[in-house]
Amino acid sequence: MTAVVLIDTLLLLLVTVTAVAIIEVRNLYASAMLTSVYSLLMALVWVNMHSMDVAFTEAAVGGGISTILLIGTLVHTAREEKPLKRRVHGKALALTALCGAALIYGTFDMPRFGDPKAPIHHFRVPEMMAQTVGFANSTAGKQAPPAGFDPLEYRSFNGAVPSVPVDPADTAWRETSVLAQHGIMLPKVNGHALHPAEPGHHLHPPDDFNGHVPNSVTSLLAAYRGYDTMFETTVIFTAGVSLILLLRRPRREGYLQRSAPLADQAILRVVSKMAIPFILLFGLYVITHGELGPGGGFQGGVVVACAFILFALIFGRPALYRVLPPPVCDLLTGLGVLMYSGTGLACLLLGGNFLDYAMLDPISPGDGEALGMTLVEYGVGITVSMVMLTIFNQLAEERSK
Amino acid sequence: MSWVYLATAVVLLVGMFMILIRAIAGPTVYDRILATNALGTKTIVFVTLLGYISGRTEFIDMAIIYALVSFITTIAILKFAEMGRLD
Amino acid sequence: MQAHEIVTTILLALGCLVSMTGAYGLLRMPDFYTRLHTAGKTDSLGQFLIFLGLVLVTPDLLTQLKLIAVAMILMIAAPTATHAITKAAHLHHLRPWTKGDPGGEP
Amino acid sequence: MTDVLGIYNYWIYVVLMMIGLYGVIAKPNLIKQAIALGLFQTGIFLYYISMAVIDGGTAPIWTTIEDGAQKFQGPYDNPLPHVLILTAIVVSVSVLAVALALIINIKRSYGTIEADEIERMDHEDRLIEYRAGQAPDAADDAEARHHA
Repeated sequence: MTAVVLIDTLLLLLVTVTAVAIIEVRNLYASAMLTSVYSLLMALVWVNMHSMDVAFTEAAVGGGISTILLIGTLVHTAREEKPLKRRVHGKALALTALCGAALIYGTFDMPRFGDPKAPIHHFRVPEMMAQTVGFANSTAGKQAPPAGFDPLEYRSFNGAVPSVPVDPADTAWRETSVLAQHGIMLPKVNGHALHPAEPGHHLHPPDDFNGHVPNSVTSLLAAYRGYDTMFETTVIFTAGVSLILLLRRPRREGYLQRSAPLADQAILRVVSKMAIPFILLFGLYVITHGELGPGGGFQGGVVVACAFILFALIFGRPALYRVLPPPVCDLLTGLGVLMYSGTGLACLLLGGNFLDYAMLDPISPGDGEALGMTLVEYGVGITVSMVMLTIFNQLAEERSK
Repeated sequence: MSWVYLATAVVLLVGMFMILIRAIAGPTVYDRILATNALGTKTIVFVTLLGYISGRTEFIDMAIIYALVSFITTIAILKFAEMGRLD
Repeated sequence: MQAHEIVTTILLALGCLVSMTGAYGLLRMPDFYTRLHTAGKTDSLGQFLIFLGLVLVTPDLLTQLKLIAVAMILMIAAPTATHAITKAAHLHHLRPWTKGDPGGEP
Repeated sequence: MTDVLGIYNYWIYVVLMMIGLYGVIAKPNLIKQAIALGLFQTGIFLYYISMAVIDGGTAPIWTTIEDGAQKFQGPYDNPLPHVLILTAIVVSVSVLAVALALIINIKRSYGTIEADEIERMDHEDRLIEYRAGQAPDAADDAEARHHA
């Protein structure tokens, strides 16, 4: 039993207990609090399974934003559930038990937890893991790996590929490389020093990322699933728009509302004043650092929104409106989506495909890739942060009758 | 060395379980808030330990996020308890 | 095991002990204020000990700085939150448990 | 034992999903239902992320030490499910936000957020309309429901 499995087993027990408590607690306020606990625990589960970006998002979104939103709703509704006549709903219990039994029966056919032979690890993903910036975009053979090309070799790369020469100036290896033998064109090397020990590095030119984006989650998010991510951003944008449509009042009313700031509590005020710039800076770091480490636009955007929400909590919403007026907020929401699609359009105009980032820098495709991904991440970050802030503002504005 | 981290993590998990019971049972709202806050701290330490168990120190970025976010959540929960509103 | 690893082990064990004391106190103490008393203090000390222990075994400076940053954030944020909770409870006239009150005996 | 631990994660995913489903069906409170939907989603997230794990794997982030060599040689966990779930989480909070906005609107117009009370009020409204001889469509509907 490995450490991962041991911790996983214990954590999931905690998670299940929390989930039951969330449903069964009658006080909705307690339920909202337990939701935040649940999200933190769930984030721990993700961390334990090495899914850092998901854990990042879950912690920021589940532990932060969604709890605040739930509480913001409780302000306008009741704190307590209506008492039920029967504590246990028999029919629902029977249905869920039946459904669950069927699903559990299905799990017996699943590959075991952590099984390296599971199909999911062998279809498509190895090629994507071996994906090399610049190279991927300038070859035609990327979609279908040629016969004899062993993606697993790149996946578990041990730094000892025989075809890589010791001398960086010697480029004769490119003629004998695996891909060249299969008729796939190799990109040009621009005189940079080679790093032979990089996985798959003997296949692509050196650049900012040493040939690949270190965080493969971000690279998949922005490149392989680029269209998808763009439309997910649009979904979030749509959520912001619908919140405005559902809840926004005439603007003057929002400005003139009285609020209940906590600013008279000296300790809270001082600590928040210290914390807010740090949170903003950290949010920007997370967005910018997305290609290199865990993080990215979604996570960083939520963190930035958290900073503004803290400001609104302590100093009142009118103060937030003085810092960031709602019209500016609305404009920025759209700007983020525009930035994303604009990057794609720029690639199109430069002669590549839509969202073909390598086109942004024709000399060193890897740098273009870095630029494109950063722009896209910023677009996502701006939209997410502003939409989260809009949602918070609208839920809070609702107070005025 | 890794068994030390693992043992620490398991002990912390037991502690988290105790706090969770308080968070679920807690007779007053404030007990629950307190337990949530304490769980947040334990979670942060736990994330860092997980980073050391698997040898990836990038996990610490996440601990920073947890620290900041759980602080904000606590403030929001408290403000609702105290004022009955969020803005 | 080298000397600094032994120190780390001791610090982690101490941190665990303190954290567990806090958790147990949170579970067993009779009322809110006493629970606050155990949980608030032990949380800060426990996390600080554990982070200190981890700093000693970390080879690279940036990670050490990040660890210290997390510890510092927690050292500031956790007491602030505890203070605010207490203040809110006090303002809402939550009465402390006194000897002889029913239901409080552990 | 290893067999049980091998599919333990999938069992928990089923349990979480079913807890969510139970909440959606059994609890009339709309906020509780929104939270329960969130639980249901988390169950699915757990399913995806569990599939991404490889024994002895590490986070799918390539780390290099200074001389350009790779620090982690072992297999990397599958990043594709992570990517799928990463966006799904953010979308789920958007869904939650829209649901909560709708709940607030419901509270504004009905004065309650309990699904059964809302249904009863709807029913009574339609009966009143039916008796007043207005809105024939709604009346038919109400009558049908009344007899059912």
